[in-house]
Amino acid sequence: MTHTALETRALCKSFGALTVADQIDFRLETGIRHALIGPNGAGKTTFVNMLTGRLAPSSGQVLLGGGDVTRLSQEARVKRGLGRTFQINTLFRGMTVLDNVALGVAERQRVGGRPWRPASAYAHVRDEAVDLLRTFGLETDARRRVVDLPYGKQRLVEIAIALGLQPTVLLLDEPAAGVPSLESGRILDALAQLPAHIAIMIIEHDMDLVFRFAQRITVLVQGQVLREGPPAEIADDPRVHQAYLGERRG
Amino acid sequence: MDALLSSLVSIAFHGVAYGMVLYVISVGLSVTMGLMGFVNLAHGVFAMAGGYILTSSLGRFALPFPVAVGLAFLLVAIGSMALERGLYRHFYGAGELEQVLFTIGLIFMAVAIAQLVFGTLQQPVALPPWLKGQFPLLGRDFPAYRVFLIVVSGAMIAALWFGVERTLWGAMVRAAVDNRAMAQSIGINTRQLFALTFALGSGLAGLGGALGAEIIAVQPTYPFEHLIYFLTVVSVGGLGSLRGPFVAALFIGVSDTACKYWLPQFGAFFIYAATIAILLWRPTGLFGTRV
Amino acid sequence: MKVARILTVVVALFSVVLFTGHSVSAQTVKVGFISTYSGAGAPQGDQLDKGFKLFMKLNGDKLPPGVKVETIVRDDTGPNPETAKRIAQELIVRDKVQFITGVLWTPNAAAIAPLTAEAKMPFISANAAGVAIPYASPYFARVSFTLWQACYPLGQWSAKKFKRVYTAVSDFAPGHEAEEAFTKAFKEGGGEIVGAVRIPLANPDFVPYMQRVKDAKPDAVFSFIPAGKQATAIMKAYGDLGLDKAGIKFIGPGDLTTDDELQGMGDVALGVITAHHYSAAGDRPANKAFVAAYKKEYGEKLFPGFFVVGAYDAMELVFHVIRELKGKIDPDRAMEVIKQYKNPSSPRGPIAIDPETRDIVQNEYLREVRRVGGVLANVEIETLATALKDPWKQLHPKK
Amino acid sequence: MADALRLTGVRAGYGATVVLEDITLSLAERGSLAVLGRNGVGKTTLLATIMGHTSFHAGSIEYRGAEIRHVPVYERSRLGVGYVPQGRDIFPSLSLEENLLVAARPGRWTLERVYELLPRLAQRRRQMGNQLSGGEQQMLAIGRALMGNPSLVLLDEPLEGLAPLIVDALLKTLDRLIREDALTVMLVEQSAKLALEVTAQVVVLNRGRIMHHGPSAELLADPQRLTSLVVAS
Amino acid sequence: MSETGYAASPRIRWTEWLPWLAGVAVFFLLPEYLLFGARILTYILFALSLDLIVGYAGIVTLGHSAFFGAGAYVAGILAAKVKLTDPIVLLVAATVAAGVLGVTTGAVILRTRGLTQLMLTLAIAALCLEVANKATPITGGADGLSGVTIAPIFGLFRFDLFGKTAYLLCLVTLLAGWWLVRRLIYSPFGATLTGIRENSDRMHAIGAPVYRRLLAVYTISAMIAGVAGALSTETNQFVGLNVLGFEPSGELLVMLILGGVGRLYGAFVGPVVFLIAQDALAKQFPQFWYLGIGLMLVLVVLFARGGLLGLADALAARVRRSV
Repeated sequence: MTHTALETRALCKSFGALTVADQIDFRLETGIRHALIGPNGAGKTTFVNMLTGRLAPSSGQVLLGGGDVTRLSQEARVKRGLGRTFQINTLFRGMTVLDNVALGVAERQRVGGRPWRPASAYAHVRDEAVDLLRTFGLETDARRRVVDLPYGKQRLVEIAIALGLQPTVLLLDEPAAGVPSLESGRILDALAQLPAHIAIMIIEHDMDLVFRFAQRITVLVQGQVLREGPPAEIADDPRVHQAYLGERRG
Repeated sequence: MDALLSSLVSIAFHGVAYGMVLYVISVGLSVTMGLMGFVNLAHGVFAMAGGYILTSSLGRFALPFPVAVGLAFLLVAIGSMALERGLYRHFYGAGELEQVLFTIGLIFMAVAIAQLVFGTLQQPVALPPWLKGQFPLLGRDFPAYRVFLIVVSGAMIAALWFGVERTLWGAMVRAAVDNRAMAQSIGINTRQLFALTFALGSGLAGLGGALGAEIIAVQPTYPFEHLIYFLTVVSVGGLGSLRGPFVAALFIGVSDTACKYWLPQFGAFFIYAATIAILLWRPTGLFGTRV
Repeated sequence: MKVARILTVVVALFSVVLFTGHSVSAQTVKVGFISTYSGAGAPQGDQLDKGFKLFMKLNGDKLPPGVKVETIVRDDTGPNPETAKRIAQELIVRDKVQFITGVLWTPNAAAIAPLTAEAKMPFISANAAGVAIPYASPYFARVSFTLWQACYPLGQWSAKKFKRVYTAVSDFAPGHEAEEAFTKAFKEGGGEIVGAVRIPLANPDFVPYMQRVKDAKPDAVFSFIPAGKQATAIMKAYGDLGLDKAGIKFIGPGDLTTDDELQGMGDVALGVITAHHYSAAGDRPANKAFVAAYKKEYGEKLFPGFFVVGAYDAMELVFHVIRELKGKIDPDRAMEVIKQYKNPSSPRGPIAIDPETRDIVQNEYLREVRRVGGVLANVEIETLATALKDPWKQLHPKK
Repeated sequence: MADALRLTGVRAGYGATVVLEDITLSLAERGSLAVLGRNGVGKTTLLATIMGHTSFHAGSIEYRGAEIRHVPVYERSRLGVGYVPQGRDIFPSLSLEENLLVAARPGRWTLERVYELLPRLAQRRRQMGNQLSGGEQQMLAIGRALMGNPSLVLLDEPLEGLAPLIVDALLKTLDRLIREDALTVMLVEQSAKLALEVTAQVVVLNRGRIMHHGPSAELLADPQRLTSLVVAS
Repeated sequence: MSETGYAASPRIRWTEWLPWLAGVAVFFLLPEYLLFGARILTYILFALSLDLIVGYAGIVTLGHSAFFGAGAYVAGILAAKVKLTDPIVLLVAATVAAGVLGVTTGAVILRTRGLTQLMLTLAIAALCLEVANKATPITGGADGLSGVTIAPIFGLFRFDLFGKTAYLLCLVTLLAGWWLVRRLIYSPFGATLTGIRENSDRMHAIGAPVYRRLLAVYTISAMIAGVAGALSTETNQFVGLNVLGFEPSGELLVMLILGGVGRLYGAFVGPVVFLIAQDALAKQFPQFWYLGIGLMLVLVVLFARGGLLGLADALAARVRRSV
């Protein structure tokens, strides 16, 4: 029996007269790699922002692990197991790689607000962060500041931070965006190594990556779910082709 | 009843005169902050400079009043352009803290320079005879200069609004405020436009400082003392808007006057409380769209 | 860790700056002069400074042989008692001065006074007029004035001229004193106060207040506003609103129409009636010489106001003590000399120190602003009181 | 004759992020080029780079034989590069007519001609930019680009989200511009077939690199290849 | 730069004891300067509190004097009007009062950003000033609050004319404040503050309660500023209206920037240099003093954004490279 990790029910969002999310029903099963694709302006970013709680939906529900989180803050959702990466690097640029990851780990371990003992005394936080860096081959960069890192590695740090939260659901927003092709192999390797029990939703334009990685695909067009299914079906669906190739209807 | 009516008329009249001056001084700040995202705490320096130019042209050089006002605008605009080229532009990309510190530094320097050049005394405004005395209107006497102030500021504001709302130059400015990158894409040299707009805004501050020298006394600590009023006008009104600061300036002018008239024991308490309340209610100001 | 090196340097600097010495010969008398050189009160402070410097220039060498005077000037940055107290303390402890003088602002002097009591430091106010300050320190003496000295006689005089008066004063201790003194005398004389407003000290625009006065239609408005831009501003408001044309007379202590600010006020000031102890237009020979010396030093167009005279006379008193004691300053002996001080030819006329209260004894003149030789002047039209002691202290003797 | 546009070894992106790598292409005067590829492959970035909105890391951009990589955006516009950006970027606080007028530069295209070409705009000339429908905004964006009398127009998904009728009208316009008006056009379009129909040349991007460069007709005639290039295998 | 975070050693380096050595040395070597020294120490504590929010949490404020003033007035009013004169009790009372003011105003201003936030800090300080100005019976209004007498510390150490007691009290309080701030910035809490300054979006995304953390640090900072205010009251035995003005806030920012923001010891270096320079220059050239500060500020922001300590670091780095 599969278990639904993340679900939306009739999720809508309008800005004035403009509807950017229209009755989106979406299910992300536990342990599944699920890709969200769609042409530009399809509403992917809006959808993700509603999932994470940056944006309040106009109507509809967001359920995380079966519980309604529609009204919860970003922080509360993270505490319930929702992790994410950003399309554009959103790192603590002036801090070290280690601290970037440790900040997240500390929040998860509920020690982020401890004001008295030195941070370095929380060895379990640091060790966990170092372990994470090791999985991504970043251990030698631990003491470097993020801003001094090549872009590809920065993207890895982004993923490492999210993993440090030990999410049950991980939203990866274009993890390979902007990475020079030479370095992108690394990202793919890292994605392949992500723990199997995490439900992963990946928003990605790179179809190679999507078809290599995803077990299911949802196609979003103009704020609506156009199609949902396994990659093989999606690849053959004429409507998807149409959405991408722009064959004229009628 | 009559007394109440008469006091209402007094308050409205003086409040509007004060508000108009505040607006002419502050509107440039609203535009530069909105257009360039620059927290220019030193805006009052331009107003003070305008005031000094007016008082010295009238006093020391005995120039005619209109010429003095024109000079206040022109010299401040030119001076501000030099400052913009020389200093301000280094801070366009910088953080808020840097801009705040830089402009506070400018204020400190301006205060010291004003003290060295003009001394610490308040500068007298030698008004021409036709602006002195009272002006009878509807059976009441109004101070002639304040009537003049309202009329001239009103005309200035109308001209400014016409310029921004109805001319091609205004359309270009609005385009640059709306979307700087796109404005460049259609061939607008935004940097130059900013420099000119900055000069215009500062020039207006100079003009406001000159016209308002009778109401807001010209002396070296001017930029410090009135900073909060200028900032309040801008932040309550909303950045990058023309209408917002106008409403805010009139609101401040009238309510400040009313407080002094009726509740002198409360001082400026009401203004600050109202400012805080408005900013909490609408963080982007009454007519603003962004912070 | 570079912080180390930096801190070392800082500490070194600290020490160097602090150690650079004060090698003072035994015969040098150190006088601390506190005034306001920055901030909103700087114009008045500048006047005080001019009086001080003028005295030093004209009389700085009138000392017994072998005695030298070293003056240490400090800036209290305005009506800023905390700073004033701090720098007075520093003058006493660090600079080891033997006199403190200057001090523009009453709150500042009030903050300094207790300190001088503790340190036994002769403290001569060149301006601060707060009426109760002498009670705070037995080492305090004053050569300036009190507002009661000006406003009480003015109230008595006004009661004979006006029936209804509106009072508008600045909302701080001197303003309250002026209001109280005038009101008391005016009411005793049978007048009616039709309204009273206290105006915040930091106030850019007086028009709303004066409009209120105008709407109340009194015979006169009595006002105390600190001399300087505030007084000029209220005068403007008075003229702009046409109170003069409405037949409302403007009266007050001399702070309203100080001789230096008067030219900036313009013709609205004509006819304003004030009571004060000094006018640059006074025709005493000592004053004429004083004004001439001032103009020679600072420019033909400038007039010395009461600040200048206050500072000048304060230094005169300090030098008098130094001369009497031959440069060997003992606080208690100094106070004895001060209590006996009399100067028949101050620019303001004869002055003396009241040995009881250590406050000034002087004449009060009623003046009217008139145009004299093309410039505005406070013309003394009447001597309201001669050898007047502070009326408040007569009413409130120290128990 | 010099090419209208020639890119050589261009590497560009946003800040440190590299989006385009080693882009080399050329476009003849009066030529037309479709830029295809899936989402996020760098099509928009390519146009933005030509316009000067991105961080340029390496390579060169020649416009009519002159290097313009250091020329500021507004100068490129004045040199004759017109831009219809993806989000249309109409100025919301300007009226429709002002939106056109701020871009005006002397030449054959005038307010009258634009209104003649796009009569719908003439009817709405007094509306503010933010009161226009999507289709109107799109037409306005094109009209605005024309007002600058460009010799090269960069069109980024000009048909996106438009009703079929309007698409037809716009396509006709586009066609006319390319054939009659001596314009050089670079067109990014989601609808590959539409784009290929109206252009002479095509490049297909993938992950910021050029995968394919050739005549449009050829690719249009080979649907299989088109699908493999543009969708996925 | 003092490096913090999960890999940083929190051990106090020997160099960090130097300021305290200097502080003690001054007490014995420069007895005439103790009042001045007390003032410097007070300002260091005040600057430290500002550094916590400006340097570490990245909140720009123009109204920090509100808390200094609150502490100063509460201590002063209790001493002058309520006759509660024990200096330690007053310090505690001031801390609590400033903390309450900090948490209530922080709850409001931390919901906003940018210019609005800047404006709110300014308006709140202006409001406090206006209240103090108008509540003449309690605060003394524009005349200042006089009649403040402070009892000897523990009934033993009288506040003397030379400021010996005041100096030591300031030194010990500063030591406590420094210890507290140092612990804070080395703790996980401190690391999250830096995180919020660097990227508050990301802090939200890792599940950190950003607003609560900011409110916490804002309140702590307010409390420390309040202590500094109370120290100033106890040293001066007087409270003037100007403690709440815009100028102390502005000057404090100048001191902090001059020393170096977000580096703990910037708050030490800045006030020392600034106040000594002020003391030396303002005496010699009172009229030029403002010009000097203004110029210094512009130059620091233009050329030395790390302040004096940053400059020293850069110099040291260059020297090391050339060797």
